[in-house]
Amino acid sequence: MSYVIEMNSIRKEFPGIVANDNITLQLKKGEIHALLGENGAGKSTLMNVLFGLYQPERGEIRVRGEKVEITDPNIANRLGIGMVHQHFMLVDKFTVTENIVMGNEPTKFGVVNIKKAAKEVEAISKRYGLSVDPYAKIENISVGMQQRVEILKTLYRGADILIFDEPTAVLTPQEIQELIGIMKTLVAEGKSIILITHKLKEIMSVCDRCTVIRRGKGIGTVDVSETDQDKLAAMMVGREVNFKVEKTPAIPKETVLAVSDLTVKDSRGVDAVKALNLDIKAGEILGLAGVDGNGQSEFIEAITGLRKADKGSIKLNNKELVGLKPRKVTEAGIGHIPEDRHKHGLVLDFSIGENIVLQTYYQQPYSKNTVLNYPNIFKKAKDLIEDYDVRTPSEHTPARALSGGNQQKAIIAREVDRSPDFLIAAQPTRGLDVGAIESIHKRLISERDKGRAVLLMSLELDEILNVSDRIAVMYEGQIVDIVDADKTNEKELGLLMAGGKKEKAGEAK
Amino acid sequence: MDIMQILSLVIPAAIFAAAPLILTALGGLFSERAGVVNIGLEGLMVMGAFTAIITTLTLEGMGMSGMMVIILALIISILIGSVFSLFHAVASITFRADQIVSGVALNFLAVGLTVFLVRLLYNKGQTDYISNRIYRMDVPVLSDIPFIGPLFFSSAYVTSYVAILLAVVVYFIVFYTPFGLRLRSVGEHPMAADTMGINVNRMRYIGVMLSGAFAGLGGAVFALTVTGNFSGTTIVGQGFMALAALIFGKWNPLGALGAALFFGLAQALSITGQQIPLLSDVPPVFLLIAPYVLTILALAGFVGRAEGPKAIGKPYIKGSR
Amino acid sequence: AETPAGEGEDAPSEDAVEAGDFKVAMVTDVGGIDDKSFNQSAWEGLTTFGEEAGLEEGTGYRYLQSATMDDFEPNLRSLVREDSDLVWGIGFLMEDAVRTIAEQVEEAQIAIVDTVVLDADENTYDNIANVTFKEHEGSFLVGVAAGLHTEGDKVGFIGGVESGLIKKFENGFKAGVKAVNPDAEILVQYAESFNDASIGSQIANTMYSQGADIIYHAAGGTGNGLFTEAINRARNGEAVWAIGVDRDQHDEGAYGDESVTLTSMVKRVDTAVAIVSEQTMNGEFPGGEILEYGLEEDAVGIAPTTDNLSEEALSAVEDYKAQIQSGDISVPSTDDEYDEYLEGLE
Amino acid sequence: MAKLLPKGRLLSWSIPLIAVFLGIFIGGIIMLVSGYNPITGYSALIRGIFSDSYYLGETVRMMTPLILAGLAVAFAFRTGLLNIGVEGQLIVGWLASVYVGITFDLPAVLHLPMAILAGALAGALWGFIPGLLKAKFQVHEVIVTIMMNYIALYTANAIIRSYLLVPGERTGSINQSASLSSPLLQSLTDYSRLHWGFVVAVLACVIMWFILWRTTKGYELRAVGLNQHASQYAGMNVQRNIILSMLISGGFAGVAGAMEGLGTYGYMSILSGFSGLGFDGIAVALLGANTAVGVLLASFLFGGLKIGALNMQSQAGVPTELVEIVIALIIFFVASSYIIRWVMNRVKKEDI
Ligand SMILES: Nc1ncnc2c1ncn2[C@@H]1O[C@H](COP(=O)(O)OP(=O)(O)OP(=O)(O)O)[C@@H](O)[C@H]1O
Ligand SMILES: Nc1ncnc2c1ncn2[C@@H]1O[C@H](COP(=O)(O)OP(=O)(O)OP(=O)(O)O)[C@@H](O)[C@H]1O
Ligand SMILES: [Mg+2]
Ligand SMILES: [Mg+2]
Repeated sequence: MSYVIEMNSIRKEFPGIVANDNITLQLKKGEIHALLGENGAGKSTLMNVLFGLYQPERGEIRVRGEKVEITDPNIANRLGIGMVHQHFMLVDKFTVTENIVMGNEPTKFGVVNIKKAAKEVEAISKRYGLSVDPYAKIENISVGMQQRVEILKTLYRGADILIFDEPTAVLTPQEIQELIGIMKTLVAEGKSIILITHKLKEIMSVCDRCTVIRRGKGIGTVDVSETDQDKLAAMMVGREVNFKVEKTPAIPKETVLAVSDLTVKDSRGVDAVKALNLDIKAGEILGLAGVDGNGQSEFIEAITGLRKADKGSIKLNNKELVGLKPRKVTEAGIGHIPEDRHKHGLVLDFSIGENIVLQTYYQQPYSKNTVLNYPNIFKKAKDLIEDYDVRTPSEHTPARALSGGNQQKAIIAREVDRSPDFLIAAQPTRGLDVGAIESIHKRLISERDKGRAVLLMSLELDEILNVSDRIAVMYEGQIVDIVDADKTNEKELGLLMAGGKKEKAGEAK
Repeated sequence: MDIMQILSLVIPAAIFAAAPLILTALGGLFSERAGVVNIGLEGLMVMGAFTAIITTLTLEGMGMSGMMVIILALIISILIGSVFSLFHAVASITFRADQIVSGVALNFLAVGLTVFLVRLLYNKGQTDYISNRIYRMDVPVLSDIPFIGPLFFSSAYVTSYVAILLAVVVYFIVFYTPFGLRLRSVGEHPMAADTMGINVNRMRYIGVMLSGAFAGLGGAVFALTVTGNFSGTTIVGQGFMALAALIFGKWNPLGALGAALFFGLAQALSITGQQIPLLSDVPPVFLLIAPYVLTILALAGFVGRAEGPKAIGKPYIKGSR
Repeated sequence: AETPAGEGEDAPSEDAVEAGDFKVAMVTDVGGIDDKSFNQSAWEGLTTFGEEAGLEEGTGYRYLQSATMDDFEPNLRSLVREDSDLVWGIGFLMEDAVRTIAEQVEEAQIAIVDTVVLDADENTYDNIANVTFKEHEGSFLVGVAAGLHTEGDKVGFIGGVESGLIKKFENGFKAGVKAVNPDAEILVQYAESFNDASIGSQIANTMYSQGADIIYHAAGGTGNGLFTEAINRARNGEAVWAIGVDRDQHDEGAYGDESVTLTSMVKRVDTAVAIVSEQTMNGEFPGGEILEYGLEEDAVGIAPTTDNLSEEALSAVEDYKAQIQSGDISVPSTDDEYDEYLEGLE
Repeated sequence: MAKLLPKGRLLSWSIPLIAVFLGIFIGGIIMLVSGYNPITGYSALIRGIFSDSYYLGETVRMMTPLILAGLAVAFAFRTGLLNIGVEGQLIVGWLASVYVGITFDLPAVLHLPMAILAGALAGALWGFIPGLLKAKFQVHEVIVTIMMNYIALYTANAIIRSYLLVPGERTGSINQSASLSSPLLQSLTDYSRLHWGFVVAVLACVIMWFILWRTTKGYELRAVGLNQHASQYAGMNVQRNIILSMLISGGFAGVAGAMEGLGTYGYMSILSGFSGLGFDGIAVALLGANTAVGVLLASFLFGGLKIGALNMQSQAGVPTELVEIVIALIIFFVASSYIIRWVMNRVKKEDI
């Protein structure tokens, strides 16, 4: 057997969820092996098991044929396994060399021999074409450069099995090209690579084989040479049950939200939204599709006033929103079901009742002369709990005690009940069970039918396809194409999302 | 008084007053660089002062005297300081207690426990005076250098030099040795350190225990040079000042050294200043509060922003981010 | 309770308490009974009295220590409530607490050291005995010793916190120095603290560096710094001296076989405490009186250890002591009196 | 799911109780090891709290500043801030209230509220600085408040010494019209120093409860304390709420100082060091789970321990420091609730 890694029937549970259920992955020496799956499918978990950060409940791992117990990243290191984490594990204030050698430093008279270390780093970086400045501080170098440091960390420790967790998600196209080159050099040097990515094009261009997992279960492994992007996309998003949401054709009316030339920077100061234009009309649901990290979140934050827009304009019913504080934006008529319900959507330790008035607590009848009127608040909460079928013992229960789906329903109740002209639903069904998903979809459609404009941002293709009327695909901070939901399919969308038809989209505009 | 006389009064006094602060701030540095806030420095100093005095008295009772007594007292204070700091370490690292609250508890405990023990051992609220103390001396040769000699090397406490030397040593350890690199990595990004095979909690335990050792030494030096006995009021606020010196010095050993010297200078000036023509017009209270006001200004970024270790104050829980 | 023979027998007056039943107690300042200062001295006095009267420690005579100022009143009161026949408040800081209790519990018998408790109309209370000392007289004597011993004609005085009480020490001392050495310069500085030894040592350092060779302190724990500094200098061969306060502080100045303590101004709180306790037991509680203990009563004076004093100084001290006792010299206690006194010298 | 709530409640009540029990238990062991009889010691302590009206009066008097200091810490905590500066805020509040009490001569209905308000304002001002620095420059409030404590101590002493000093190392006494002391309360409690400040403290509990739980501001403050991101999402001004929280917290601390100045003492002494009330406030707030009722109960515990300790000293000979050790241990165990929870979960699992 020429497998360097065999993960057999791995099972990993987290409280309330089986992240990996009987997954098998086999890595051949000298290959680049893709690991593909939707968000939350269990890819990172599987790799963390391999790297010793998590212990599996069941299953065995063999490295170069030998059965091993990887209980610690140290053991993984010793076995020659290195991991480039999706979220970089770098100390900002340290230099490149310090980050690379830390925990394994060459010394001279008890002192870290930085010169020697830097020389080694340089030697390795030359050998694999990973040029870095060994003395530069991490906080001063680009993301692409930081990633090289991550790779160098593993190589410095003599890893010959490398795991890359979504390495391209944070890179510019040029950087991606460089990374692809690096990976090719690495395998040429005899290393083996597992690559996690959502971008099919990348898989097609560098990978030898691809293992697909879905909802914690292994779907299968295919040779890349014997498949194509369409087939991979189908494997990834395919569902046993395919709920078709019932809805009548949309009757779009006047434009509610008009975005023009919008540019927004992300937290690192890089343009995440680039001169974006988009119109959304009353009575339609516009789906915003795209791979995670293509600027969708920043776009929505800019609309809602949570993030400063750099350039451009956002008009709601002809009223300029750019420059307004979040409260003013809300009052202007925007409802926002936020992407991260725990971070933004709820104060988990507040009761459901208190969360229901998070946007309106300062208004009558919930308060008068700054004194809260709890009877009114809880009465409202009770009504909404009923209307929106939020399953909770009572309106006094803390939000924390509710299941994710019911938390989400409470947020939707709050946002929709204010009858905003424009409703943003960002990943409204993430992590929810089928029943909850269905009710939320129905709610969105009924809002549309009431003549509201709805923006649905989702990473899940069938959600986008089933619920939206038009679909805008976002790629690298721009809308690459807008298609009618009933005239497209998963395959086409998957390609668009991977930037596959960027050129064509550009022509269409 | 001429300027030379003023300097020869103020500078040795400043260095002298700074020594316990320097030592304790260095201790705080180990702990905070490892990511554990240490408000308990005060309590650790109390422990050190207590131990030094008790040890000295006990050894004197056994008929010992001389250098040996002092060295033993210092060593035992260091040991007890680091053992006592385990209280903070266990609470904030293993039990994931709020590090600030745990430090506050440590301070309460130190004062309560030491005074309680003094009562138990001696049946009174404060100890007797020790007779083997650390005394001043002239540094041979160096004290004869004109100008520099009288300012820095005549009739000085050896502990002051030890403190300054240790600041340099700690600087070297923290920034140039593998241990230092790992210590800092744990305080900056414990998850990264973990993936590099560094045992985060072990490093943090070491950091906290070193803080106990150094603060214990700081308290001991204070007791053996300044007070000569121990009571509940021997250490009042020096630990907090050391913490301030640490932050003012931007978590850098040499910075902390400078800050502590600055505090010492401010204190010396506030006392000697009453005899200096120009300063005697300044109400002493302004000199008294100067260190605290300046620290706040420094923190607010007017003297350059002080940014602590990134992961400070957060317990490390494997796998969470 | 058993009454040891020979004691407490002599002619008790009518309302005198039988010795065995007499209960006396004191409340210490935050310093406690081992503060090497007036609390300790007071406790020694109480112990002497208690032992002589055949009382049992803990029941017959006892003390309560205050952890903070907050405790003065509860401590005093709990002693009053336990029907102690005499309750001592040690230190002028207890003035308010003593006044409050005296107003509330008329039958209480309270004595306070170092201050006079007056009501709104400036009258004393009948149930408070005010025990004060003529510290200026004792300070005068150590001033004489200092004035004669100084070689550079420069001496120093370190005060704890500036107040009328400590001013008595300062002015008496200065007057004594001037009496024998009119040219001498006297440096004065207040530490504004009674328990900061490091400030004490820095002030002493400054004074010695300016040429003062003898420093007298009335600064409690802060004064410990004076001894630290003096020993440090003496060990390096400098001829410097410290003068102690309240008790014989010879030991505080000890290094090797010698001591930097020139002499000390002792204030016999113990004597006063014993006298007043005795009186009270005999039914003669001096309530409402302002007792001033001075040289006359041997309640202030120089310490018994005189190893470091010259013959000349000793005889001068004796000489001045006699003059003060006879009233030939009136020792100044306030700044104004001192100024007058200086004019008188010229 | 319905069962989840009571269980959570139970846990939040049981942890302080377990912590108190453990603290007292270990305190007992320490007594035993040191040669004291814990039963005698603790019973003297309990007698020193309950055995007559005087002790109860003193306990309640002791509680007064503890409640307010505890409220100050708790209030800041609710907004995610740790106010170690209660000590300094208390000192300036004490000074300001005494100053007003001495300087003005007004009818009591005006004078007393004015003096208390002066204390509150001074404390609020002292809290404002760290709040502002936290909100605008992200300066850690802990270190700033520590520094502010020293500044308060030295400045207050200097002000007293320069402008307000009378013999006895203190300011003059306040005018009767600004005094909280009460002959009635004193005579009811056999001349304890109990004063009307207790009513103020209880009122402050109600105010804290009202602000936090009944007003829109309190709603915002709590939201900001629990989840800044969600608060921002909901259009609240996070920075302003942080400053406001420190203002109010400092105000409570200032009133605590006013209680000392207008009630217990009637003047302010030159302070040789910190009162320790600020740190006690942390303990009180922590044990009281940052609720008004909790603070009240915790103040009773700590106030009782402190007053009872005096009796424990005089009757059982146990040094009062034992109580400090017990308090430190209680804080330790409350802070380490993770381990208590863990043990409890273990025990629960084994039950199943
Ligand atoms: N430490 C954890 N505790 C609890 N649940 C977890 C933990 N880590 C992951 N999960 C859950 O396990 C499931 C699988 O997550 P995993 O991170 O492996 O997904 P993924 O395939 O890497 O997704 P993505 O494409 O977003 O990276 C998710 O539902 C996630 O919520
Ligand atoms: N301890 C945890 N408890 C609950 N959920 C968790 C935990 N750790 C991670 N998750 C959730 O699991 C999902 C994936 O987790 P994971 O750490 O694998 O993310 P990732 O793949 O590294 O990053 P991303 O979420 O950006 O794709 C995320 O939604 C995350 O919020
Ligand atoms: Mg991901
Ligand atoms: Mg992942």
